[in-house]
Amino acid sequence: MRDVRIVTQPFVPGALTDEFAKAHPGLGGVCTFVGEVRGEDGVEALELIQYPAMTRKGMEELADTALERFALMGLLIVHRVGVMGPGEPIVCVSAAAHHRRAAIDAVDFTMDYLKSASWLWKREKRSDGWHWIEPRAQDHSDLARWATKKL
Amino acid sequence: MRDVRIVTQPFVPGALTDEFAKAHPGLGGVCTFVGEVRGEDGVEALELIQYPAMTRKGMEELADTALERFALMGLLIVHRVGVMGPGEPIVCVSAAAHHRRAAIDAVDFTMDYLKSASWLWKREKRSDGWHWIEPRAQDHSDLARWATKKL
Amino acid sequence: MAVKLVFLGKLADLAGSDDRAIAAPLDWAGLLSALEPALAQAAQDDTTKIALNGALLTDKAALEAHDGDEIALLPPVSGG
Amino acid sequence: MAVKLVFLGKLADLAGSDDRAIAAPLDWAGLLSALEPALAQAAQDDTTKIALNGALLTDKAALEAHDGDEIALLPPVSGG
Repeated sequence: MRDVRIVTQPFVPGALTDEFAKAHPGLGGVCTFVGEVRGEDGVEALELIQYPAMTRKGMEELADTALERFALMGLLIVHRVGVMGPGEPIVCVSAAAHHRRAAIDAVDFTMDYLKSASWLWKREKRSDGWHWIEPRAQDHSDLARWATKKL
Repeated sequence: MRDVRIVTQPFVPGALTDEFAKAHPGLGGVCTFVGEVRGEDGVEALELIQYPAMTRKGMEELADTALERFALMGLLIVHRVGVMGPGEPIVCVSAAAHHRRAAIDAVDFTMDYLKSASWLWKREKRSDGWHWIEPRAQDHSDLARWATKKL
Repeated sequence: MAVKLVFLGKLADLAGSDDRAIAAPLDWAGLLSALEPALAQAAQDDTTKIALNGALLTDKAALEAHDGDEIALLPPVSGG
Repeated sequence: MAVKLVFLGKLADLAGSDDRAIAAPLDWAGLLSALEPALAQAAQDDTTKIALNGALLTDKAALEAHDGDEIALLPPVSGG
């Protein structure tokens, strides 16, 4: 089951992941990653801007790629957009599989692509106002792992 | 925060992981793996037997190792013992970290060790009665990954 | 008879709004001449992608937009 | 004046119970002679570990148990 949601309001990861696990009877394991807004470096708020014509479609294509590449029963991507504060969940990815390695690798893969190749633009609010966030070199090395790694 | 629990009753993973995440303000991400009893191959029930003098202590030592090896803020291990049925969660491991790679790797590492090196003995009930489960060769290759892999 | 231009990320700051309407039909030269110099320069930057109705253009110069189309100017993504 | 023997996994099936009490003090030879032949053979198997009060013995032959001690016979673990 592919379940991709872009949400504009706070979400509770545990409720989503329990529901996702229940939707896959016979599974061996579920791996989940939840990312939250870090409050470090004086960040007061974060804004993620989507482009509705592309953002959700891109995530659905990513989910399809992960479902093809790993032996998954299902993949859940929930991504928050809009303005959010420190401690609030931004993203929740869950992969259900018969075997744990597939579930863990699929989450690792999906997060690397979500964090670096999603059609999302980010800015942070600090005491002196809003600042756009530029792409990080780390993102590119994260993606490079999946081009060469044998799975 | 190290939180190791051996439980004899069913548990709800999402409730545990939401609570665990809340206990670590400032985190960047939480990775979680939940393993469930598979009903395949005609398995009607699974029993995990612990040895109270060693099982919990072994898991606490494993948690300490993971906390030292990865840049974690906290690690939660909840392991069910006793008799359980298909679809019931057996194990839940959550790692909270500032950065996602540490959280994902720590869960991968901890699960490999829990599945192969815990002081637990397992038997499965099929239509013809209970059968003890022998160790799998896969378990040893899982552990070998962590001896050589640079992290 | 208009094309909708959408500005993402910091390009919205540069444009002063998230979107605007300009006259159709529109090709690449027409788009550049319709934009303020700073926006036109940003549009030509290799790191800026152009999408027509949600589909990325592999060759910006091949842009052909008609009435009702939506053109997006996409600066580098900063990740989720 | 007893030592508690604990049998884990399939060794409990072999022993017919999870635990039993035997006379203290007890060394390795004494343990083997106190066990039925099948259990004694299992105890000597390289894959069977012996723990004294929750601590694994690196050398089974060095076993020295006294009144109140607990000896566990641990077959290979099958994982969580």
